[in-house]
Amino acid sequence: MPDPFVIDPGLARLSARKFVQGRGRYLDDITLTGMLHVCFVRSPYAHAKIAGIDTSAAREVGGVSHVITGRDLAPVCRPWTAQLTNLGEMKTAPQSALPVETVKWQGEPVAAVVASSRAVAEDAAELVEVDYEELPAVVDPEAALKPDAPLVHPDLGTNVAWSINIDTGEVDAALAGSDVVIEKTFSVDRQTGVTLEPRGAIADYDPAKCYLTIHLTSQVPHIQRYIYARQLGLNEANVRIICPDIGGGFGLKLHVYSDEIATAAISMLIRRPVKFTADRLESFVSDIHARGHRVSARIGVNNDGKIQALEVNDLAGAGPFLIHPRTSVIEPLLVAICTPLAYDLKHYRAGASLVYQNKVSTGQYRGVGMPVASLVAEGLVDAAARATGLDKAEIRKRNLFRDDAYPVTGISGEYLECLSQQASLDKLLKMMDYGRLQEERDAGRDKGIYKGIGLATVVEGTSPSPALYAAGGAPISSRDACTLRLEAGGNISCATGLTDQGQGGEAVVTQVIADVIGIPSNEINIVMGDTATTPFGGGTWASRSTAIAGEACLLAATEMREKILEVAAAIHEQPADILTIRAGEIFNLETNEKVSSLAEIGKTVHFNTHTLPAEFEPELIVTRHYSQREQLMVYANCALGVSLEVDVNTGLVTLHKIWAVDDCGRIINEKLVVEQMRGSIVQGIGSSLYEECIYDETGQLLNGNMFEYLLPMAGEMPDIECDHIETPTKATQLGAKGCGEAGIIAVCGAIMNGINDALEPFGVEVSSQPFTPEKILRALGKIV
Amino acid sequence: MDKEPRISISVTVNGALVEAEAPARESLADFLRHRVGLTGTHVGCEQGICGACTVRFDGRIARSCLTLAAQAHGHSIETIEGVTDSGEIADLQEAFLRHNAAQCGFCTPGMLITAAEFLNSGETARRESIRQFLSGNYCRCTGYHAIVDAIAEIAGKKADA
Amino acid sequence: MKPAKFNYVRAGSVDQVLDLLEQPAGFVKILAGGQSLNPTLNMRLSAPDMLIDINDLDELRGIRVEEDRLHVGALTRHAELERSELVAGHAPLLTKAIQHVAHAAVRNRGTIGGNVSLADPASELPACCVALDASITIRNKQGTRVVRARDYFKDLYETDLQENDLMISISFPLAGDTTVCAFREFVRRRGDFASTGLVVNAELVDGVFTSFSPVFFAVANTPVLAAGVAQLLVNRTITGEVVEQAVAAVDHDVEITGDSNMSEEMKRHLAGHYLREVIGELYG
Amino acid sequence: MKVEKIFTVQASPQTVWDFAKDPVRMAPCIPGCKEISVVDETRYKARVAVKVGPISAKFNLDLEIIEETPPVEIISRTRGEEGTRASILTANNIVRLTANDDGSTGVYCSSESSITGRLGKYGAGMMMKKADAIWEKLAENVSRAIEETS
Repeated sequence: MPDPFVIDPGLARLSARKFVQGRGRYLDDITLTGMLHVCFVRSPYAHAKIAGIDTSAAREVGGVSHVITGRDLAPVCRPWTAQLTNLGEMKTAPQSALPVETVKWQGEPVAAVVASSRAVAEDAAELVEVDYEELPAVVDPEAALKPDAPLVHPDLGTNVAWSINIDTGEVDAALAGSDVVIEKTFSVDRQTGVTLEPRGAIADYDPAKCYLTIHLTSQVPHIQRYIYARQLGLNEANVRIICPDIGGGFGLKLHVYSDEIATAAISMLIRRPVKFTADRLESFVSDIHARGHRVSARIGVNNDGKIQALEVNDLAGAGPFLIHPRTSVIEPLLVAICTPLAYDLKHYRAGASLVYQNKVSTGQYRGVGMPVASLVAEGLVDAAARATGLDKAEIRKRNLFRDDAYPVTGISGEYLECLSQQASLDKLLKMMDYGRLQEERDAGRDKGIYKGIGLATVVEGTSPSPALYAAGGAPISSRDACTLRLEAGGNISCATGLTDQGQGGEAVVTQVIADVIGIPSNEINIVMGDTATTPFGGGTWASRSTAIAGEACLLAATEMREKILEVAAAIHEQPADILTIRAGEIFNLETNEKVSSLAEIGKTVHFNTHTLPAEFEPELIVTRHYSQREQLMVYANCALGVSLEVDVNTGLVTLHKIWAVDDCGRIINEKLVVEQMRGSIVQGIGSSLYEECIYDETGQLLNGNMFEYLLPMAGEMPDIECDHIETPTKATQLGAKGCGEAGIIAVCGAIMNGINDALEPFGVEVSSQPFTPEKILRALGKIV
Repeated sequence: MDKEPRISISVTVNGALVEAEAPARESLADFLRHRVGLTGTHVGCEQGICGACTVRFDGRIARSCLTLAAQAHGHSIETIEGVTDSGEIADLQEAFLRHNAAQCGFCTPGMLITAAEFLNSGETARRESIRQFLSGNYCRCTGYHAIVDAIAEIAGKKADA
Repeated sequence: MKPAKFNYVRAGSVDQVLDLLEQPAGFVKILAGGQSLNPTLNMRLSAPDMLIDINDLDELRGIRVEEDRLHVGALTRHAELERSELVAGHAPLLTKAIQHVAHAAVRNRGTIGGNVSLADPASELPACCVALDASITIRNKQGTRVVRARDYFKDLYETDLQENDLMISISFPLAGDTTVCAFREFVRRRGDFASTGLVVNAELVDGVFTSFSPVFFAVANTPVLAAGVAQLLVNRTITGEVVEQAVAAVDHDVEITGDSNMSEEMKRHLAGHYLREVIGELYG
Repeated sequence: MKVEKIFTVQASPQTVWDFAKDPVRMAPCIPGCKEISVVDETRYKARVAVKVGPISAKFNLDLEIIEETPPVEIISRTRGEEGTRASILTANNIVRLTANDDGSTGVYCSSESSITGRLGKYGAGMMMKKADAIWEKLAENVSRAIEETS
């Protein structure tokens, strides 16, 4: 390992060059010879029995090759059941690629038309006559719990999929002994991820070789290959998953989707390459949704601002199936675990329940439960500040763990190894010029200008260990891998299990390898996203790329460096421990003379082995795996501040500026970290102010299109200033923690707090996300 | 209507004449992507909202998902491939790279073509006016900040020149 | 999301369009900018048998002043209106409003005729036409007629246009030295369709409104000229009390209905708020 | 969405009842109705086209009479698919007739309807606004038709 360990921080993301030239290659850009197009017929009902399907008219349409129903696919694709045995009892039901008996959400694929073009397939799909017998739908989570509620899965005998209770300390006594107890309810509406590129799959089954190649918009190719092979009855080695460039993932592209696996099964059935690309209307009713929580909570606080006890109860909706293979329970689980995570307190109780509904399944979307946990915690802390008359920054300082307290075990059992919450908050307040903002806010109030300052201090779980999923039996790899090969020309080929949906993982691993080996970054090529050419790895999820795959690359590069020096030592008959590599050339550290170069090593090893000592057969290929097993997750932290203004006549919120200080451990590439922060903050602004999946009482999604589902646009977004504190994790040599989710976790609570700060002169508050103008005007009593 | 109505289209794409026959219902976006093979124009919503399919139509930006291929007959279309090859937006592309303004890259071609129109519009390059002009081009990955930085840098250079 | 099949005709003359409209081959739609029509085609909410593309008809284009009116061809694109000095000088309300219509790429293609033909109740330009007392020239095989915008908007997406009609142009009275105007709309994001809006064109002579045309939009099935409000403000000294009377009169003038974007109560609240603001802005 | 209409027809309840039960006379009164056919005593089929701005939809409707008390009340259910089969309309309707002292009939109609599928998303708002107008027009047409023939 070179000393000091410096990783070129200014390195531009080499792979982005193709994107600015329009040379990215996304799924829908790929056309295979003989390829047909699949269009799914989707259920217009949230819950209905399929009494019959008449495909005869659709089959008559010119250009249509097949019309396929659930009965056709059943022999090809086995149903799957999502289950984690390590998180308590889950009541769960099998899901099929295409259902045979009942549809359970509006948008569920019911039949597939295969045709010469998407347009023709759509023509024919309109002619598929499905005879539905409508069943009562379970829509609202509270209604799902009623004794007479219809059941989403009658076989399970209940709509409750899972629940958990945590009870530490003496919550009742601590609340009773608190100077102030505040009770609040929060609601967080359902939203969805809206990757700009819709999901899709191109499946190509070769019956001669029993070999299935699938181009898939997925963040996790190796995991998908295992599941696809299992469900389709193939050997894993006979399935190849290729993830091309992916137009945004955010967790949405982690899951097994029935339309995608149906596409693979259809290719096996009809023995032709087939393409399915979801259109935007399909995305809204088939991509996972997230959030959808109702939380009631209590906080007990003393007059000195010290939090005595916290209690939360979360009710969340799962949709009709726990999403495979991760299940939908992680959202409410993380609400229960993470709500108190940032704060030093002794008494905590949490309950969380997940119920089935006839709506799109919920699943892991950026932040997973933590934005909800943080909204609740930060809302309660601000309420406690109001009740005790303390400043909102001060009350946090009094309750956050001290920076020298680590390692500590948080109240919900999490091992927190090394965070910098106090230092981050201090840095944030300086960046914001907190005092000046307060003065401006106070001065504005007299003139009818209602500014607000919102703070949030959060802890972000990143880089999970196998204990989270795999221990529960799910085929989810927490490992990642790096294979390095020295080529004859002296450059390095790297293959990794990581995938890149835009985060810049490719640049990060390039930097690590370049730095460790001592080779210019433009002499390294990275291959990822193809199960046939990359070593088994978990892919991209839960802010793990840099921490896990980065560490695997570091380990592989370290060994590769040693091997190269061993060869150099053998050729030039010098001891390896006095040699080093700088910019692709090998130097003697004592004489500072150039001894050799990677080009010479490559040429010697691959062509001129006759020049090497007789017994010496060097292997200049290295594979190293790494999995984080020390902690359930590697925790990072972030302090975030918002300055905003509420127009009390229109209810519109204008965001003036956002500041964030995060600690994601060692920073490899600051530009990537900053834009990850900003991107996740803007997605959080979407959650806060705009995004909601609006359903009617029959389970119809009313705003499932780009006109009516509002996303953040450039015009309303503020400038976002980011800074960092670097506290490397001791779990790895690299010292990096995840950084992609802190923004979305922190900003939702900060915006709510900022709005409530602005509304303070009126003595009203909002706690139902998204914080729409209409909700704000109702809180103000301007409309009733 | 049993038979697919088709129409002959003669259109200049990135300076070269393209003559093709396409279904009357085919959008310009699908025509460019799947008939001409220029896949740098992306389709994100087919509703005219996301801006990923933005191209130049007779020199001005337009949504190719809300334009029929038939409407382009006799007109001039420029795509990201064209403005890349001509070098016209090279400085903007480099600025996007420097500022890490492209993440997944799906919005990037539409964003760049829109940004180029902003730079040609003569509007003052305040951050707010850049942001307003970019409204109508969704980016789901960046926080828009780096994109604004990149455009502001080039606008500043143009103003100085 | 691909359109259903349709026949496509690229029209070479207005007469050809009128002929085609006389002998309809099923459900026929005129394609101008396509910025509203094409999304509905893509979503198959609309499946016409034939599209008549009028984009080549240069005679429908152009902005000119003639006989004391500003004439705007139906095929004039929003971006042309936005940049037109004639429009800025003679119908400043249009210049103000047009910047709020969608985004640059849409304004480059969308046309005033297409917009006013569709008559979306949340759209800005129809409201401006009513406020400015525009006249709409419509032609069919039988002849040409001119309809006042104030009589043209009939109901939700229903206008005076019949199936065999083609909109030719829209004309506006010229603004004078005393003309003042204001624009307000509620959008959560710039460029979105309004959820409540108000445009006003007025004459302010020596501190007195000699005319005042407030048109609310996105609150009812059509843009609504609030005549009662106008009456309260014209030729009066504007006091706080008068303003509140005017605000109270909105309810009487406009039958506000809620929609999927916004409740009736909030629309009513905003309508009043914007009227107060606009009077303040114009009256100074 | 629920639409309610109350109107008066200058004819006796029996006259109104007979009119309402006669598909041949009712059809022209329903805006956009292309055809009504009788399946049996309680079931009818209708083809109705609705145009709202950019949207055009053709519904194939099944109307079933659930309960009737001549000449006072009809409770019916409408269910149908949009012509392209991507959307489904359902409506529960009540029509109630009351005899007025002056010999005219007070008619109360209510219809609770929903649209699912593609129109239920982007187009529902527009279609629902249109529903009110359709009922208004229907009421007007029925009154006029009865009064002209009686």
